[in-house]
Amino acid sequence: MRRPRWESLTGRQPALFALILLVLSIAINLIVQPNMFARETLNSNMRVFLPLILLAVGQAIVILGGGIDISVGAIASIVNTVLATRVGLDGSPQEMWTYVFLSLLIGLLAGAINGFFIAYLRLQPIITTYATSFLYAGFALYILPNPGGGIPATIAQLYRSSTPLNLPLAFFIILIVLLIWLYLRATRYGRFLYAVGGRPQAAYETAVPVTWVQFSMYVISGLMAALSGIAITMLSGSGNADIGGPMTLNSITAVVIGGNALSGGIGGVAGPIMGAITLGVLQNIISFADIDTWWETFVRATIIVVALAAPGIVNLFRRRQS
Amino acid sequence: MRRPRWESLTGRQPALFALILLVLSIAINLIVQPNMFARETLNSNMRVFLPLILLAVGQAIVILGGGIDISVGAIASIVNTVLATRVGLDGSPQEMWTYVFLSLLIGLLAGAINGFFIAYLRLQPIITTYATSFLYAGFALYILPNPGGGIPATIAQLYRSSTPLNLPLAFFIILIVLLIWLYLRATRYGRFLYAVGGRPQAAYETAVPVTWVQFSMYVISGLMAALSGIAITMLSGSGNADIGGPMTLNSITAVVIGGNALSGGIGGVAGPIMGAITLGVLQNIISFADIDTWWETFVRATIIVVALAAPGIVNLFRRRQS
Amino acid sequence: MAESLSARNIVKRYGGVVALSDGNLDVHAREVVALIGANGSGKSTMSKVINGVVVLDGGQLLLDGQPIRFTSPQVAKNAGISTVFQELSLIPQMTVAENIWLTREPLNAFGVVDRKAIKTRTEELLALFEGTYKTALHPDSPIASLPPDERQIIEILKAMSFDPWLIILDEATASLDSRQVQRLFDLVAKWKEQGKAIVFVSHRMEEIFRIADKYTVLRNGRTVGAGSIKDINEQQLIKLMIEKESALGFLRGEAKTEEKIEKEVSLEVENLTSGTLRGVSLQVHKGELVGIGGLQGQGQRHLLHSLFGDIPYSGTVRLFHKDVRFKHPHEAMKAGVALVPGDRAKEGLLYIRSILDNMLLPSWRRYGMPLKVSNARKDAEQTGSSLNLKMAGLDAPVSSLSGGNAQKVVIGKWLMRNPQVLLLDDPTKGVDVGSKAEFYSLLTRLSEEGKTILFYSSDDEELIGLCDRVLVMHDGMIRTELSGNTLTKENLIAASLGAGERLGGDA
Amino acid sequence: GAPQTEPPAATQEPATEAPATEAPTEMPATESPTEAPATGEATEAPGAEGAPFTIGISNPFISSEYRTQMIEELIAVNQEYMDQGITTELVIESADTDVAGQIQQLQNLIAQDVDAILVNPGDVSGLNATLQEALDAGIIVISVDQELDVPGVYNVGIDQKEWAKTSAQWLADKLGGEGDIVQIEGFPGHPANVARMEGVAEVFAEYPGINVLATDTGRWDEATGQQVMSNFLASYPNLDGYWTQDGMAIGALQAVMAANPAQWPQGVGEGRCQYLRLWEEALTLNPEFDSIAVANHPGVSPTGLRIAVNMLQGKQVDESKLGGANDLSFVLPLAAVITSDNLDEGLAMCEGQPDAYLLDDILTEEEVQEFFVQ
Ligand SMILES: Nc1ncnc2c1ncn2[C@@H]1O[C@H](COP(=O)(O)OP(=O)(O)OP(=O)(O)O)[C@@H](O)[C@H]1O
Ligand SMILES: Nc1ncnc2c1ncn2[C@@H]1O[C@H](COP(=O)(O)OP(=O)(O)OP(=O)(O)O)[C@@H](O)[C@H]1O
Ligand SMILES: [Mg+2]
Ligand SMILES: [Mg+2]
Repeated sequence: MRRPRWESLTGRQPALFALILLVLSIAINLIVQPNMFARETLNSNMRVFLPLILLAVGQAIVILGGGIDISVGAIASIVNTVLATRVGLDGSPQEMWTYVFLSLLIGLLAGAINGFFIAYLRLQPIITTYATSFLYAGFALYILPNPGGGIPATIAQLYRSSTPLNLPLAFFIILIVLLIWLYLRATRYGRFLYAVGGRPQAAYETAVPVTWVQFSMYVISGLMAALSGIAITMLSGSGNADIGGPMTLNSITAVVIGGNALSGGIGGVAGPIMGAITLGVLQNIISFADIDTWWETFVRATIIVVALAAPGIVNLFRRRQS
Repeated sequence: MRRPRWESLTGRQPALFALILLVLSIAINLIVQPNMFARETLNSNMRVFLPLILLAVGQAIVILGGGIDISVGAIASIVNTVLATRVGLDGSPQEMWTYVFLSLLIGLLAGAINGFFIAYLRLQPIITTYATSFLYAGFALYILPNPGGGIPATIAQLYRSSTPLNLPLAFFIILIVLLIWLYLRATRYGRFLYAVGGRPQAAYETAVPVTWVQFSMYVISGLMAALSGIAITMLSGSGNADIGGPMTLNSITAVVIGGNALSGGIGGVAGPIMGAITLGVLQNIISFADIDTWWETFVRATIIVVALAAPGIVNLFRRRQS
Repeated sequence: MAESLSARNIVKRYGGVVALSDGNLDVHAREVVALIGANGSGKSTMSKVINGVVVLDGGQLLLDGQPIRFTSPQVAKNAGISTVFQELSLIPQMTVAENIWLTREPLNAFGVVDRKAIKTRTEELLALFEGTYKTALHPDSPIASLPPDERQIIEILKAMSFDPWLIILDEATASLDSRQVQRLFDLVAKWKEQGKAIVFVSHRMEEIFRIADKYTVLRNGRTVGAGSIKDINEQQLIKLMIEKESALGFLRGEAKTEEKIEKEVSLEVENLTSGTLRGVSLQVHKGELVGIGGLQGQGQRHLLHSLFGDIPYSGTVRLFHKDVRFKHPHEAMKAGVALVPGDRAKEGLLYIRSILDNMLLPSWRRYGMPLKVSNARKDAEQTGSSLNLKMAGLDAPVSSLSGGNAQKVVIGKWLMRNPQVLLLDDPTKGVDVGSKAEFYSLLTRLSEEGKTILFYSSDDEELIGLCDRVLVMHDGMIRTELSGNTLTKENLIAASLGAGERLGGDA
Repeated sequence: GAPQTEPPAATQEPATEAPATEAPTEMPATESPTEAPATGEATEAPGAEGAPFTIGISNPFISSEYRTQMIEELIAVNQEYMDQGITTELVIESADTDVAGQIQQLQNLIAQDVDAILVNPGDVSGLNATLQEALDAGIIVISVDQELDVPGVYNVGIDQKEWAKTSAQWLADKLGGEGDIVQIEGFPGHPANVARMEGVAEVFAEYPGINVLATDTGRWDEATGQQVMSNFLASYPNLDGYWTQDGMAIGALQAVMAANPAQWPQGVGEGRCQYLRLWEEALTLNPEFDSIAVANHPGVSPTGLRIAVNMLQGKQVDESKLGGANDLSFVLPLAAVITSDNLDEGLAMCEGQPDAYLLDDILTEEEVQEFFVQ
């Protein structure tokens, strides 16, 4: 009816900006690394990006629901250390699958602990998960004080080099996650999630099971963190109690670049996935553009600043004009 | 008129819980370290706590005004590297004071950049300062790529061992900061700060200069971060571009333990100061209680969880009862 | 002090929505101008243009005939204009005194706020409404702890404390009961004497005719009429406000017949007691529309929220002859009970989500798994139009709606559940006359379909015009029941003040 | 891991002529003032008979195999002394913390009246003033693993630059001074990384035929190292070699094994059992592959503990044996240099050790005596 204005475009498709950014960064990457879409390169990139993507999906759901989860990286670390110590470099595939299952349980439990504190005891999400991140990181360190251990090379290889239909394995995993999300969003649960993130008090007044939705979203985030931990273990083939830590802030960055509002209730999951890929591609660009090590930090910072601030600045200009 | 209930006590005196926690932790510290109040011990503790205290004060003011500042640690780092490289180990006291003055200007400028983006361009505080923290940290690294440099030992000594009136120098600095805050709070500016933190739209409609207040609080926070950077340079006597980074999250923790609401408009500065001291004392307790290395991380995490969660849990029980 | 303010051909757009296309308003000292119009016609926008909260996109403001630009609220404040905002401009975390004097705190020599002076002056202001609020209202009370009517009073006192020459009252009476309204009108009379000008926004015709000297009517962002109130009557005013004269006749409902009484009892309450309620008993029949009246805060909302499972209570509640005790609104909803909350600013709405999302939130269950969104959309459209909802589209966020239209979304989302028992907690606050009429006919239709409706309103006219019976509450108890020809304005006021027993004789 | 009281072997010594023998003569003059606290200590605490001594440890970073092995070995070596009644239980301050936190650690050690402090500094100069206070309090301070510039503080460690040069030299030789290589470094700006990269640059500067195509940081992280190497392999399929350090070497080799390019680059490894085992596995994939593993061994710390105990017992340090930037450093020989020649020996040393075990060497009491005036 009316011509679509930028405002309504970004308002209804918050992921639009993420898409533009992604396309842009892929274009630049193609310049510095022309063989980027070769099967091998694509696969080696995607398998590296996948752990962050999975983490960002969980983070996106929590943020959508009006929370935040600072402990995701630590949960991934626990899973990594458990797999690396219990399966071991010469474990059997069967053992591996048993412990993959256990890992999911661990993620579930860790998420449930967060959810319990936040949803039932009504503690502040940022503080609570910041605190539990210490606990979880400590626990990972307790399981595996020193980097080491590992999973059987054959299984790591499975993750590293499977390319069904000539596409990276990671594509299929992302696709499955996305489909589950699209289904979830189209259910009542999805609507409740947006409602709780929009305004929990109002949702509560409308008899949305707020406590339960909040609890469940931390469980989902724990589960995604566990998946991320499994992916990173497959990638590195070994254990390191610190492996997940640095990924937490990146996951939040990915979600924000992906167009979700940190205050909750706005956004989705496709945007954050694109955000996570963008972050990875940026890393590639920096690495291939042969930027001097000292400038790297700077360039990286500037790119992140721009990526984070750009939607706000675009909005601003729009506002000024109208 | 009515008997004071816990609710109204903590509501009006949000720092009450911080006070209880502080007294408790000091009591425990006294058990494990009986000479804690000896002049030397007190001084050596307070001078270590001071940088975090100053950072927490700035953070508290921003959080009161409804914002958050993730870049404070990086600002402190810039100041540290500037002092360490420009003054140098054999600089003159006069040079030192010149650069202390310059440091304050740097803090002011960094805060003003944050404030400009947030207040005038209306970007999200958490994202903006997270992004500028990269820039500032990169800048600090640019000034001083390798740890080193320093300030004249005599000046460091001044900070480290001055005990006027037999009290640690830090006491007087804290006192001055507190007095300035108490004055500020009693002025119109103080009211504006609480109003902007409480409901910016309403404040705007009431003709409170919202933009200006928001801008100014980031400037204050930048200034406090610069003071913190000066203090930590005096403490360590040398430069390290990474010195401030880990302090940012601690400053937020201190503010929350201090009873301020992360959503803004509630709290003060005395609570966060107590919160920062509590964090330091906890560190002492853990180190004197002779806890096994591996358990230390765990114990530390648990104590922080409890400290952070306790007010919420108390509230919860109160709510259940009523 | 200025003598007059004029707004000429004001244009104001919010993104793609044109809130004002040709707004005109003239107001002079010593007069009350009623600014009227349907929900979303641009009244609040006009107020915000005049007080500098929004910057106009076209047109001109004239102060004493001189063009003036209001670029911020500060500028307008300095020009002596102050406002009672429809959505209030109070900071919940701050106290009554702090809120009232914000930006004008008396300072001592050191620039320190003089707390004693503030307190005394606040007490003086509070005295103006003495007796109409609970005794706990005190200069040091935090705003967050106050009920809506007391907040509204503070907002009024705050606007007044600027000592402006022009006061804009944007639906300042919507949350007030009749006694509080009377106090406000006494003040307005005094302001007029002092040479102040007043812009009065209200949807209550009776109030407009009581205090206004002039009127200005907005329709779809355009001023379509202005003049002296003496020269116009209610019907003419309404005709100016709304394009179609739908259901207007219903406005003053004719006396109800007593035929419904024979129907079965659907809701029975015995000796319900909670914090504020001191033993409430009542019976409502199927297909009956029962009103609850009384002054603010006599336990009406407590009663409704207790029935909805929101507040714990003792006593018995029987629904369709079965004892129930809802522990959570969820259970009440399952049993076919719906509550339309009143304080829309606080409860009810997800401002950043779409109108569609908001309307359907309680009803998604009906639309399967995965949800059949197109069906839901159709139903929402239907409910929206039955409530006369003025919106850019179902996907627009609720934050883009005018106050009254947002309230319609609150009502609509509960009606969409098709409840058997409908509890209404002062639902028409700020809803315009035309929409009210549609809403009333909707309620009547529902009750004719056999729904049980319990309807609390702070608007006495509404209770009298619409309800079969009115239960008047005072101090946590039902003091009086009015129906048939005892249901008159005089009786309602008398009963509200606690003069229950003498009633029979009065009629 | 089982504490290693019997050092693996003295056989690794040939690899390094300790670069410790410069300017031995001028030292005494400048050293005498700083000697004072140590002697003061000796007289206050009545020498060897003043035992048992209490020794404190300050360590600001815990989650690395190096640090864990270090702490375990410290406890084990201290146990020997405890059994002889020379020392008491160690006072260990070990936690992840920042500069202020380590200052607090040190202050707490001072407050607990320890006789000596072994510090693994998290900052090259941020602790100076606090360490000076410790010296002033008559405490013997020894910095391990990181050379400090505080008169009176002795340093114990290997020469990081020399350590890096050893493997860079090997790579240059292996490639015959000719070829395309890439470098994966640790944290840019970290003193150890800076020293190492300087050494590497010095070596390669002598070989104009060696062409460094790119340098990236692997942040001393195995997974990052792997990713960086994967990227390099994708864009430079004809690499001749790579230089890297520590745990990143494992990631890099894994990346090579995964990519399995037509021509494998020769690469630098690390002296850790996991690497040696991976190397062995890599040889099954491509027997042409060659590598070198030089350990940066945690055993320097327990050696430092032995030095501290000797000092506490009143023995005089033979200043002429000291080296480093300020001639205040006990420069220890590299623990193990494993090449294809002695890979079997290396694997034998790893027998029964966990993957994380770093090839190690703790000087014996007798070897330590070499540093003291006889
Ligand atoms: N809760 C909802 N109620 C009504 N419409 C919705 C709701 N959620 C999404 N939509 C509609 O669906 C479309 C896409 O929504 P949205 O922006 O959430 O995409 P998305 O699939 O979540 O994207 P992604 O997953 O990135 O970010 C929009 O037109 C939006 O209006
Ligand atoms: N912030 C906003 N963003 C977008 N549209 C808005 C905004 N505020 C108001 N509008 C639109 O402007 C129009 C006029 O709104 P306004 O609030 O002035 O109406 P009103 O006459 O005060 O109605 P009510 O009687 O319901 O309070 C409405 O169509 C409304 O949807
Ligand atoms: Mg989206
Ligand atoms: Mg309005």
